[in-house]
Amino acid sequence: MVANEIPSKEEKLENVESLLTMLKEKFGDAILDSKIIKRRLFIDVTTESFRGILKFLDESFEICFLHTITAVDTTSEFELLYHIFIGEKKVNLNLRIKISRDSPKVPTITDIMPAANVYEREVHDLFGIVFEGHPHLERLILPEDWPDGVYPLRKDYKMGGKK
Amino acid sequence: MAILSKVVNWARRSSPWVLHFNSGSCNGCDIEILAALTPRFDVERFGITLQGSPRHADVLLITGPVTEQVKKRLVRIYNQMPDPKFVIVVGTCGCTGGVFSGSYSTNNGVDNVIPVDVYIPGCPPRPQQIIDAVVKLLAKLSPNKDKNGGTNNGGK
Amino acid sequence: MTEKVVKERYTIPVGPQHPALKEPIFFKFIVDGEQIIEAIPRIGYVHRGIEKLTEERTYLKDAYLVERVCGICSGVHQATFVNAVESLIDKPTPERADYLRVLVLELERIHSHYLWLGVAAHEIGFDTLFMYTWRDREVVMDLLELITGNRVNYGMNIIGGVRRDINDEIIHKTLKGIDYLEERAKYYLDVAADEKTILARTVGRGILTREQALKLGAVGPTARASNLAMDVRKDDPYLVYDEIPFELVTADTNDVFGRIVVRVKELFESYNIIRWVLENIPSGPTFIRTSPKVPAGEAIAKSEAPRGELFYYVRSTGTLKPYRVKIRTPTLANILAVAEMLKGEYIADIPIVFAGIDPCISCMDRAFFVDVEKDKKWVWSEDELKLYSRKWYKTHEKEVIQRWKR
Amino acid sequence: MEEIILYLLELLIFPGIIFISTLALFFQWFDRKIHARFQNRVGPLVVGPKGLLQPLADFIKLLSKEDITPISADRAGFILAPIITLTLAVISAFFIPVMSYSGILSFSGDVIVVLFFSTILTFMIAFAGYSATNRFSTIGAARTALQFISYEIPYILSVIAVVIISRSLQISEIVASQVSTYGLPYVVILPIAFVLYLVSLLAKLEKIPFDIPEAETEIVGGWSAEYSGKKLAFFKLAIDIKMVVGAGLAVAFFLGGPYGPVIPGIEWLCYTFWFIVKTLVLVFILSNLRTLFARYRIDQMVKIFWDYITPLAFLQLILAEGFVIYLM
Repeated sequence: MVANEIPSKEEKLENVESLLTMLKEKFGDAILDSKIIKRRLFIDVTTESFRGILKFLDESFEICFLHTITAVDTTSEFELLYHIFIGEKKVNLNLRIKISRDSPKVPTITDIMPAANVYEREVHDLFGIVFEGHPHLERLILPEDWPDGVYPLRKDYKMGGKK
Repeated sequence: MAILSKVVNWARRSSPWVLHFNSGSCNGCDIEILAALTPRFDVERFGITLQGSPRHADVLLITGPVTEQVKKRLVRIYNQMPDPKFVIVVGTCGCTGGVFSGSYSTNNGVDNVIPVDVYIPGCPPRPQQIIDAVVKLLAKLSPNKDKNGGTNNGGK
Repeated sequence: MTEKVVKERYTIPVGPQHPALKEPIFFKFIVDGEQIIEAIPRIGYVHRGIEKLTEERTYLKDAYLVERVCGICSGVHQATFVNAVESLIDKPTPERADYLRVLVLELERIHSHYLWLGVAAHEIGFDTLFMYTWRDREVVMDLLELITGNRVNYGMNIIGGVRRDINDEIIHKTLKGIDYLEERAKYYLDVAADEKTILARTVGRGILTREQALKLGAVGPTARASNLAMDVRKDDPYLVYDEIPFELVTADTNDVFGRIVVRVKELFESYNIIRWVLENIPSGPTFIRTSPKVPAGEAIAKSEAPRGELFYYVRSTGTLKPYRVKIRTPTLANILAVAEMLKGEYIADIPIVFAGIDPCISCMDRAFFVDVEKDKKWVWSEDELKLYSRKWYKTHEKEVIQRWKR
Repeated sequence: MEEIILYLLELLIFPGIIFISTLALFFQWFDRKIHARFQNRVGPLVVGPKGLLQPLADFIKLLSKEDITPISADRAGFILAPIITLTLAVISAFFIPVMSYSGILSFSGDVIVVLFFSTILTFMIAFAGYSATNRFSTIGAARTALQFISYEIPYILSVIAVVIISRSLQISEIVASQVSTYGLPYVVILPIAFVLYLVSLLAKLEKIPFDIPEAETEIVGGWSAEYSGKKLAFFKLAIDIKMVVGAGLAVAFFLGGPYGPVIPGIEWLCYTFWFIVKTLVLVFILSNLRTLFARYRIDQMVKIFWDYITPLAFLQLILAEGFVIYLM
C-alpha cells in the first residue's frame, strides 16, 4: 500500500527535486525550463519530446495518474499543460508544451494513457486543437447548430449579449 | 353540467402528478425537489406524486437555465404531456438565467423556450417553497380565487 | 457449417430525461435481449460554459459561480477554487478558517453519501431505504444550515477565510447530530450487509478491476472500491488534513457492493474527523483582508470531493479577473470507467451500476461532450431533423443549385 | 320482472361494478397509506378525510385529461387493450363471493373461468405494451410475458391444491366445503399453497419485489409509458380491481370466504363486513412485503420461481392428494 503515511513537507520537496534531477538526466535537452511553485513541479518541454517523457513516467511508476489536460490561450500561442500525479512519490508534475496558434496540432497520448481520451476531446472542442492519432476526435461539443470554426474558450471569442 | 365541471376541477386540484425535468441545473434544486418527497416534507399528503413518463404528468417542474443542448428535448417533453398542463420553474437560474446569464450555451430562463405558470426564485429554493408554489398553482385553478390570494398577482 | 446466426440487436436510449438519471445525460445501449453489449455515453446537456464565465467575472464573484458548478458538492468546489487563489496571494489564511472549512467539507461529504445511499436504494427499487436515508439526511442539512446559513449552496468560503464563525452552542448541536448519525450509519451498514435483495442486486455487478481503474483514471470511492488507495486528503493534504488522524477506506470486491461499503465506512471516518476538528479548533479570526487583485502566476489546487478528486488550475495575470480557470471534476474522470463497467450487464443493472460511481453530471458537463457514434438519426426529433436538413442545404446550397441548373 | 331488476341492481351497484370499484379505490388508498407509514411518511392526507378520496381524484382527473394516441402506435390494439382489461377485471370480480357463499355469477367450473380470465389479463398487459411500439413499452411487455411463464404455474397449482381438497370446481362449493365439510379454512390445511398463492399474486399484480415489468428507474413505467388520459385511468382502475379479485379469491379459497360470526337478520351485511376485513388483512400483508424488499432482476425472479416455488407447489399438490386419500 502506498497511501497511508503522509510524507512531511521536507520529504515532499526532496521527492520533487529527485524527480526533477532524474528527468534532467534522462532528457537533458528536452527540458527547456523548470520551476517549483509550492511543491508543484512545472516543467517546460519541447513538443517533440513530451510523449517520450510521458511514456517514461508511465513505465517507471505504477500510479502515474493523469489529472487532466489544460489548454491556455495566451493570445500569441496555445499552452498545453499535462497535469500528472506520481503516486509513489506523491508529486504533482506539470508538463507544459507550446504550440502555434495558426495550426494547432499535437500528437495524441491516448495510446500511452487511455484516460486522456476524454480530456483531449474536451480541449479539442473548446479550443480547436487537433490531437493527431486520437481514435474518435469528432467536433461535437455544444449543440448541433454551433457554427464551425468558433471555439468559445479562445480569447478572441467574445460572449455576445445573448438574449 | 356545472356540478360535473366542479368535480373535474376538484379532481385536478387534488391530484397534481409531477414530472421533473433537469434542463442543465446545478443539482441544488433537484435535490431539494427530491427532498420534498421524503418523510420530513412528504408531498404525497397533497396527492403530489413524481411520475416517470411525461404522458402521465400534469405539472412540469423545471430546474436549470435551459442549455442549448437540452432545449429541443424540453420542448418535446412539453409537447408530449397531455392537456391541461402546467409549468413550474424552480430556482433563480430557471427564472432569469441567474449566475449563468450571459453564457454562450444557456437560454437565460425557461420562459424563453416554453410558457411558464409559476416561478420559484431561490438558489436553491427550500422544499417548503416548492410545496408552496405547487399549492399556489392549484389555487389558481380554484373557482373562488380570492380564497388563497389569487390568480396572477404572484399568489401573495 | 459456419453459418452465423445473426441475432437482432436492439438499441435502447436512456436519457436525457429518465427517472433513473436525476440529471440529463444520454446513454445509448446496444442490447442483446436483456444483456448490454455496448454502452455509449453522450454528455453535454448541462454545459453552461462556466469556464468562460469565470474569465469574465472577478475573483470575488467567481467564488460564488464555481459553487454552482454542482449543487451537491458545492462547498468543495468553492473551497478548492479559493485554495488555488489563496496560494497565489501567498498570505496564509487564519488557522480557524481552515478548520471551519474542513468541518463544512466533511459535513458535505456526509450529506452527499447519505444522498447517494438513498438514490442507490431507489435505483434497485428499494424505496423504503431511500426514505429512511433521506429522513436522516435532513439532520445533516440542519447542521449545515446552522453553520453556514444555507441548505445547499453554502457560500461559506471567501478569499482569505470563511464567512461565518461557530460558537459553543453550534459545537454542542453538531456533536449531538453526529452521534445520532453515527448510530444510523451503523444500522445502514447492517442493512446493506444483511438484506438479501440488496446483496443480490449489488454483489458482482459493475466489475472494475484495479488495472482497469488505473488505466481509465478512476478516482474517489470508485477507485477505492477497486483496491486503489488514492485519496487527495492523504496523497496531497490540503487545509489541515495532514494533522487529522483518519483511515483510508478501501475494498477489494471491485463491484457495486464494495462501493456501498466504502462510502458507508467513509461516513464513520467523517464523523471522527468532525469530532477531532471540533475538539482541536483554535481560536482566532476567521478571515483576513486581501487585495481584490491577485498577483500574476499559476496555481493548482486539489481536493477530495465526495465523488473523488477535484482539480482546479487557476492562472492570473495580476488583474481583478482570472485569466484561465480549469476545472476537472470527479465524474468526468469516472465516465470511461462506467462505460467499461456496464458492458455485459443486464438492462436492470444500468441504474445501479451507473449510480455506483455517484455521477454528478452537472459537474462534468460544464465543458464537455462525448459522442462516439456518428449516426444519430434514430434519436432525432422532428425539429432536429428539420434543423439538420436546413443546415445541410445551407452548406450544400451551391451544389444543389448547380445540379438543378444542369 | 322484479327478479331481473334485482339482478341488474346486483350487477351494477352491490356487489357489482360500483361496489367493486369503490372497494378497489379504497384498497389503493389503504395500500398507499400503509406503504407511506412504513416509510415514515404520512401518505395522502388532504383530499377528503385522511386523504380517503385521493384515488378517486386521481381517477377523475385522468378521465378528464387529454387522451393521446401516438402516431407510431398500433391504433386498434392501443385503444382496445385498456377497455378489454377493465371489462375482464370487472367480470372476474363478479365471481367473488361477497355477501353470500356465491358471487353474482356462479356455475360449475367457474374456477377455471376465473383463472382463464386472469391469464388473459396478463396477456392484455403484454399486448398493450407491444401496441405502444415504444422501446421501453416493448421491453416491459417482454418482461411481463417472461414473468408470466414463471409465476402462472405455481399460481394455478396452488389453486388446484384447493380444488383437490374440496373436490369441486365451483367457487361457491369450495367456500361452502370449508364451512361444512372440514369446519376450518384451507389456510390451515394448505399453508404452503396459501403462501405460494400470495407470492405469485405479488408477481401477478407487479408489485415490489416483482414490479420488474414497470420498473420505473429502469424502463420508465414499462408497458404503460405511452398511455395517458382515459386509457391510463382504465388501466389504473383495472389494476386496482385485479388486487380486489386476487385478494378476494384468496379469501374464498383459503380463508373461508365471507363466513364469520353473524347477527341474524342482516347476514348479508355481516358477510360483507367479514369479506372486507379478510381482504384488508391480505392487502396489509401484501403492502408489508412490498415495503421490505428491493426489486429483483428478471433472471433472478425466474430462477426463484422455477427453483423453489414451482417445486414447492408440486409438493403441496402431492400432500393435498395424500391428505384426501388418507382421510376419505
